[in-house]
Amino acid sequence: MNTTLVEANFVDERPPGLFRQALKLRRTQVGVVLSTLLITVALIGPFIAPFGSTEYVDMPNTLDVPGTLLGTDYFGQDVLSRFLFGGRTILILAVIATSIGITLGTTLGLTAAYLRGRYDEIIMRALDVVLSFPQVLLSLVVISMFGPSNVLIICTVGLSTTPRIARIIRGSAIGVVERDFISAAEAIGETRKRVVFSEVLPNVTSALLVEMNLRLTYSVGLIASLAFLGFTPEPNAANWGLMIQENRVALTEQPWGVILPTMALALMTIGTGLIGDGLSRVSAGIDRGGKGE
Amino acid sequence: MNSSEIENSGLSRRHFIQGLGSAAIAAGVMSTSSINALAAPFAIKKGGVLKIGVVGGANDLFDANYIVAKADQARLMSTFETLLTFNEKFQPVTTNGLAESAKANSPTKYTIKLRKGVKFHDGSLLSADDVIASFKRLLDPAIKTTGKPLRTFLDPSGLVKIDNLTVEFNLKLPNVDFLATLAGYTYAISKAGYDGKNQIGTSGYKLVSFTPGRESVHRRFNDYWDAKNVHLNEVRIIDFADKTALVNALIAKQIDVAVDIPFEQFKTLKSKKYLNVVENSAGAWLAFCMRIDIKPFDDNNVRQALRLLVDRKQMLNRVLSGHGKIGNDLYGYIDANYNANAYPQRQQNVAAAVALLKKSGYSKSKPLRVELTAPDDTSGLVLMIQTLAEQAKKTGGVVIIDAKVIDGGTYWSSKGQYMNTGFYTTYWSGRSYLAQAAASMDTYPETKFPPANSKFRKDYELASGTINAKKRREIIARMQKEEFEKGGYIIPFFNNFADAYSTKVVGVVKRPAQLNMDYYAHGFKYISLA
Amino acid sequence: MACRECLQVLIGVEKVNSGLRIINLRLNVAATGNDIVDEVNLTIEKGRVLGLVGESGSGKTTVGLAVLSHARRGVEIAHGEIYCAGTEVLGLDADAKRRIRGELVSYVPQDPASSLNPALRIGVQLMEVLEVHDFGGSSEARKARIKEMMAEVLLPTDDQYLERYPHQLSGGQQQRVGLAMAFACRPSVIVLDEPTTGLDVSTQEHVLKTIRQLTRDHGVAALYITHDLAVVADLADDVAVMYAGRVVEQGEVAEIFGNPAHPYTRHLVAAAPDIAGKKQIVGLSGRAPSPGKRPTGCSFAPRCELAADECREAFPPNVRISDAHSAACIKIGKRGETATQTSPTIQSVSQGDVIIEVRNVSAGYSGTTVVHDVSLTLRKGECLALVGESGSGKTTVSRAIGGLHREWTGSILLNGVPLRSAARQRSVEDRLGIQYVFQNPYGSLNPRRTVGDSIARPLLIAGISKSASRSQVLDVLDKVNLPNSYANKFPDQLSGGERQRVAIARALVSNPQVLVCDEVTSALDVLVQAAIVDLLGNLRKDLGLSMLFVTHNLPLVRSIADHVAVMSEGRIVEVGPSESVIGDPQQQYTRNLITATPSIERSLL
Amino acid sequence: MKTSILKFIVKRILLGVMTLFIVSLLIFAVTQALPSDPAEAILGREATPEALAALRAEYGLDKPLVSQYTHWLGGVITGDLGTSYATMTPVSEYISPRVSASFFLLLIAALGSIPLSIVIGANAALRRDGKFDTSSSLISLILAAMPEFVVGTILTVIFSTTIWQVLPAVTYLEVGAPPWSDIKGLALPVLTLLIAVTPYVSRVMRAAMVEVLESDYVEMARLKGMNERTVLWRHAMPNAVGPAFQVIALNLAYLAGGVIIVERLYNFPGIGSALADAVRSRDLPVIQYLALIIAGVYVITNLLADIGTVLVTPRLRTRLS
Repeated sequence: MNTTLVEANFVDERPPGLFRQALKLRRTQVGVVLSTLLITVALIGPFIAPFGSTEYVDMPNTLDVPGTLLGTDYFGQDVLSRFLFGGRTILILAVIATSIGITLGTTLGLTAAYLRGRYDEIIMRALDVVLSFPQVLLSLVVISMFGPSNVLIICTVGLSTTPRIARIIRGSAIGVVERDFISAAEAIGETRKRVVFSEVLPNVTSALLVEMNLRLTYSVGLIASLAFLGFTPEPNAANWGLMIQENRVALTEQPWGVILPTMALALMTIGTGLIGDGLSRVSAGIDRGGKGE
Repeated sequence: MNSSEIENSGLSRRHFIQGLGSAAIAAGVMSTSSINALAAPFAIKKGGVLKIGVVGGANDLFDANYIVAKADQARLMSTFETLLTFNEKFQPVTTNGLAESAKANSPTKYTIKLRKGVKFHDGSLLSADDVIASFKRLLDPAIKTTGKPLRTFLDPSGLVKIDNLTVEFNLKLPNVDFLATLAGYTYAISKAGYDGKNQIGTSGYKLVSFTPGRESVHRRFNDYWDAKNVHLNEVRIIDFADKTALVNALIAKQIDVAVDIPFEQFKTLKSKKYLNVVENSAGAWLAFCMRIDIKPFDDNNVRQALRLLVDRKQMLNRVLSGHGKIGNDLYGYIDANYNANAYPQRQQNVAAAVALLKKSGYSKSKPLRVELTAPDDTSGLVLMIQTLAEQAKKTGGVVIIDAKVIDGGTYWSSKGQYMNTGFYTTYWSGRSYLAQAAASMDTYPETKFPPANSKFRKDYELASGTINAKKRREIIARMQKEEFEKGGYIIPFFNNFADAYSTKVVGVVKRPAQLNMDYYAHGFKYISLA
Repeated sequence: MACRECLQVLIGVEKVNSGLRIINLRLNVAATGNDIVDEVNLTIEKGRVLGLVGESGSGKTTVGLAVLSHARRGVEIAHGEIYCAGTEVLGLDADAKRRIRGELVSYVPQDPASSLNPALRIGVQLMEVLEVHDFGGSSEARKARIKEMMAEVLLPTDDQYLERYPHQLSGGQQQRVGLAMAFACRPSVIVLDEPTTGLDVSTQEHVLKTIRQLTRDHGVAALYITHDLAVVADLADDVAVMYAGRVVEQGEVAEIFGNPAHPYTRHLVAAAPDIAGKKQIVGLSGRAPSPGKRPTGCSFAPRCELAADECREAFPPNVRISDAHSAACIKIGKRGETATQTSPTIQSVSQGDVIIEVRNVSAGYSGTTVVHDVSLTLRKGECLALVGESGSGKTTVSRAIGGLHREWTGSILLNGVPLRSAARQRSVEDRLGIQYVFQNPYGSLNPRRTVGDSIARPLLIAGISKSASRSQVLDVLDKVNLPNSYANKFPDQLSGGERQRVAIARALVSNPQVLVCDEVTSALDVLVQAAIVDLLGNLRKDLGLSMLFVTHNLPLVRSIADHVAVMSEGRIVEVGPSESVIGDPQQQYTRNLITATPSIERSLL
Repeated sequence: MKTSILKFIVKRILLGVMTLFIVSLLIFAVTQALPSDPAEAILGREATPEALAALRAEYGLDKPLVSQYTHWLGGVITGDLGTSYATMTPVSEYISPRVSASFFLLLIAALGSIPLSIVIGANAALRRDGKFDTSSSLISLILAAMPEFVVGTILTVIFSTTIWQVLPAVTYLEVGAPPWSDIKGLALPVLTLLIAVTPYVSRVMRAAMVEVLESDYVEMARLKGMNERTVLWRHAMPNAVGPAFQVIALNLAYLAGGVIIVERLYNFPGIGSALADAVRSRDLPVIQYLALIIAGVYVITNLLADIGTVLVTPRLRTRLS
């Protein structure tokens, strides 16, 4: 037998990463455009706002105020400026909260999947307990205990997100853990930590990405909902979620105060949702065409 | 009572509601003003169910002598009646009251004669014993009522039954405002032996059921003493947790009346042809309290500087969309002696404020940094502290106000920010100058003003015993001067309130009143559904 | 199209009105229009079995499904005609297609476990075929037919059995149900898609027997798709060999195996191990081009040692070799050097020192013992094959040796020193000394790591610097005949054979004394399998490795191992030198196993 | 086989009870940490120390936490849930009508959303990447992206206040009247909940259906000549609903949280608005009980989902025997 293998000249190029593949889908593209747009508004908004975020402009809920584009809000502030200021906080809160949930959830999910048996049972049961409180309820009770603060909102949203992520990650990690390369890693003496984080974790990134997106969407909604129920750390802080609540009463007189942040939140969550949808479609292999032979 | 839940304050959980104060000093002469006893200019249709929506919740309570929120007011008014009521000038009158006549014998002795044949909802007749029992209840410190201010000048032993329908009130301290005090709606008369649970009053509608957080149902009481003015079959007082839902329900015609509508919806509701919107003002006020015994507010320069810092017009606009009157750090707006000294309106004067502060050693490098708190259950106060913090920025860093919103339960508790810290917020309903001075001095010493040995207290005692109106005005002017110059309140404005109701609802008189719907039309009298 | 007539003459149109005829069939990838299969012409007469062989990806299943006028998602039938008992099926409307499926032409799928609906009782699934085609006219007749079919596939006919769910049946039983279902409506044509893959040899033997019986008795034309040449030789009357979407050679079984004409066929035959004789199997490098990447000329040309320029210009025409034999090659008759079967046999290098000793090992899973008191000896430089059917416990033993299975008692000694049970507890030397190569190369490499990273991990753990490990990685890549550039590739860029080479490289990088190979070739095509076996043989020779070769593939044992241990139900039933155990088995179990294994040589006799 | 299913159910119930027990511990611990003294909350800041002490004694607030907990838990089991601090009425009397009202709301929303999700999901999966799939997935994405209070606000503007005045803006239930007495008033709350849940469940349903439709046995069913309807309903659906059950259960539990917002929005007299109210007024006995009920909803729906999954999955069902 001739020794050196001919390097086949038609070796498949490496299939592009999940995100790149997803980017080929129209929905993902639209999602990226929407999210980028809204994130841009949130980040540079404060710099282009014509008024300060809490600056008094004119009589509240007035539509035709000279010098403003969309009039004043419930507290006599410029609606447009409030809107431009309002994305940053909620975005940062949601991102941090989701990150906490992702980190904890992934760690617990992976650990449960890898260790199996009793540990798995204990971890998942404990998470079940947390899961049995709806997110709003949990946040409501905890925040009412300590008073609303950004840190607390981040923590409760993050913690209540944890079991949901852990379940998903555990689900997809269980399939990975069974695969031989995990045994191979164990056989060469990799530490448990390394096996979990550098062997298993990279193989659940698709599920993780999809879930991250979904959870970010929900976190934004949840933080906004808490504001709706009146739980917000700084009243009158420029924040899209709070803005809806604040101006909701005057919806008929100054609709922009509700329409702008609603649209922004919706487009933002639709954007991330579309990305997540694209990712999940690709990761499920749904749009890859047929199974072939 | 504090009727300043400007918006969203449905549950204003102040656990210590003062009796509605008095206004004019109408010592002796009781005119039976007949503004309510008008001959209806419209055809009255009998029967029907009136649904009124009001912000309330599980905290709803039902008591003849205690309220927390608007929902409780509505229910109290629907079931219980007082001896006297207020007319449109906030003078005590017998119209709609249980007293046939009231007489001031001296600043310490008042005689009330009851109407004949007034029946309680259980069919028993009203007698002097019931009045005495009701006031004993108010005077009992173990029972949660609004009777606390009474206790400073009245003892149970001062309640004397003259005959079955006559009661004599012997005060331990002179109080020329006493008849107005009797018109306070929480000083209502319940049947002797009332325990706060069995709601048996004398009104035109008797209670059928009450479910906290949901609704109460009141049915016409046929033996009512003024039965000809009771038209509806039933009144339902329905709770709403959310003001927007309340307004939506009115717009969707699910309820007939929305009590205390948010000003944000004012225009919209006014534009609806099937709705009436009525705005009212009764001298209720929201204020910043500075404790004159706590640093740095023990320094009058600081207090005056902060008063000069406030842009009152802007604050009124921001907080109430302009629905109110500018204040001048003096209470008692409905008192004929309001601003008796005719002080100029305090305007925002940042330069003067900074100059004052400089005297006390505050500057940009050593700024006056203070924490200002408001309870989260009263959004008017929340907006106020934010506005003030924003306005303080005009000093360019000499005054820095940290506006903090505190959970209401904590804020109002005995160890909370209220009354225990240097700089916080409060709200009051309208009452006469002297009544308010008494409340702010002794019952609820929010600012600890006046300081010990101050002439202010002596003047108060003097004025309370002075029947001569002109003389009293002079004394009050002295007191007001003292407060204007050294007091601890910043009173930026007096707030209005508004109701909206279906055009089907007829009989609600538009006149100055301290409670919504013209004192809930004194227990839903006169009201009918077209 | 021009030579339609001549084709028809070639395949004898007049005979096939009752069988299956495929004419000039082409299927495309719907999205790109690239051909998956093209120019497929096949004829199967009534009562005959045609074996369609080829490597995975060659288009066998696509053709098979097209016979039922079905194309999977993303695949479209471009053109062609398929006659089933005289009916052209590709042109039928949707409703007519539905009606012929299961009635005129039926399908037996590869994996019965996943092809039977887990939520439905087998009786229901059998009944519904009859019902939907209105077979028998009455419910009683259908019930009778089901019993009849169950009897024919040698399954119990009682109602209780029919009440069972698929998962309550063994693999062989599931496949019999599949057969019963396929034959239920008495179809004229049947497509069997690797129906015995994944079954043990003894089960396979029974299923094959049933298939043979049914096709002959019912006069069905059967298209039997498989990659296993021995099965074809055993079962089929005719063979068609597919490569990269084309039929490259077809003819009667004896012709194809006795006198393979196409170079590819010759390679296939050369690579297939045979139980009947000790044979040096020969592999072939490279892989078949996938749709869209096929060259203009002969698809096999890039791998063909006979390829000339003309082969690359156009696809070669079908050349008739005999009445029952044709091939698509212009070099027919010319023989390349690689196809010679004269390689030296493996030298027996036994009698070295004992390197691994397994003493009275019993092992199990959560309390259930599956391995009973097994003792084995592996000597230095020796290859010991551990064979047995699925569930025999062979993999459990090998995993225990590799430190991957913890639940065992007894002792395993490496160079006379007892080993701890879990790899993590073992010393670095012990760990490095025994290396494990997994069955499935698709699962044993972390898809998120480059080949180089995967290979380097054991070195890094052992504390070797990154730069030093790099050169060792390249070194072992060289040993497994992979170019250096592969170090930067990810597993999904590699073919199965290449992945398995990487897995072997990863094992070799630790300089092990023992290589435990767990069914390392069972997921691979026969050509690749041969190449891997060849590689392992060379490594053993060059590096003096000892090897435990776990497999269910008896023919392969002859080609690779010095000694063999046969396992059954957790016990070793027979041990000895490969030649003597397979050539002259002493135990009944081994004997049965050997007889059940299909063999090309035996079939051709 | 029957008894083993029974055994499985009993085991699951015991597990659920254990979860609830831990939940109850947690609830108790958390509510103990709420600021402000319940005794003062009831009596007001003017209350004398004697009165406060008397009230604490009456409610057992002066006892050690452990005995407070066991007393509370004992009460929960025997149905004596204590007195609401806010309403001063027995908790059960205050909550019971609200529980039935909310359950009715949830039931209607669930009964609406489950079949709706299944139909949408199945149709989208069947015509994958077709017009229906694309549009339904897009619409569901948009709807799922909006928090309930936004959806509710928009629905109110559209259907009851500003654009068309066809539906009630709030749910008005007379006290004592059954929840179905104001069917029209339930329209918007139910619609809001449907919009909150259906998109997610239908997407999961679609994914499950897609997977099943890609399976060998569905292909096999087609190759057997089964018509599409049989393929969908007999072969695909039973295998798709199993995994979907779990998601449906999770979403029902989510609904239990969603009612907090929806009930406030529509002034619906249910447990959600009671809970928001109780949190604001620090009404510990009510918070504790409601949190336990809502957690119980989760545990029970999960239990049902597990049992449901086992019942529709023969492999699981028979493995038990």
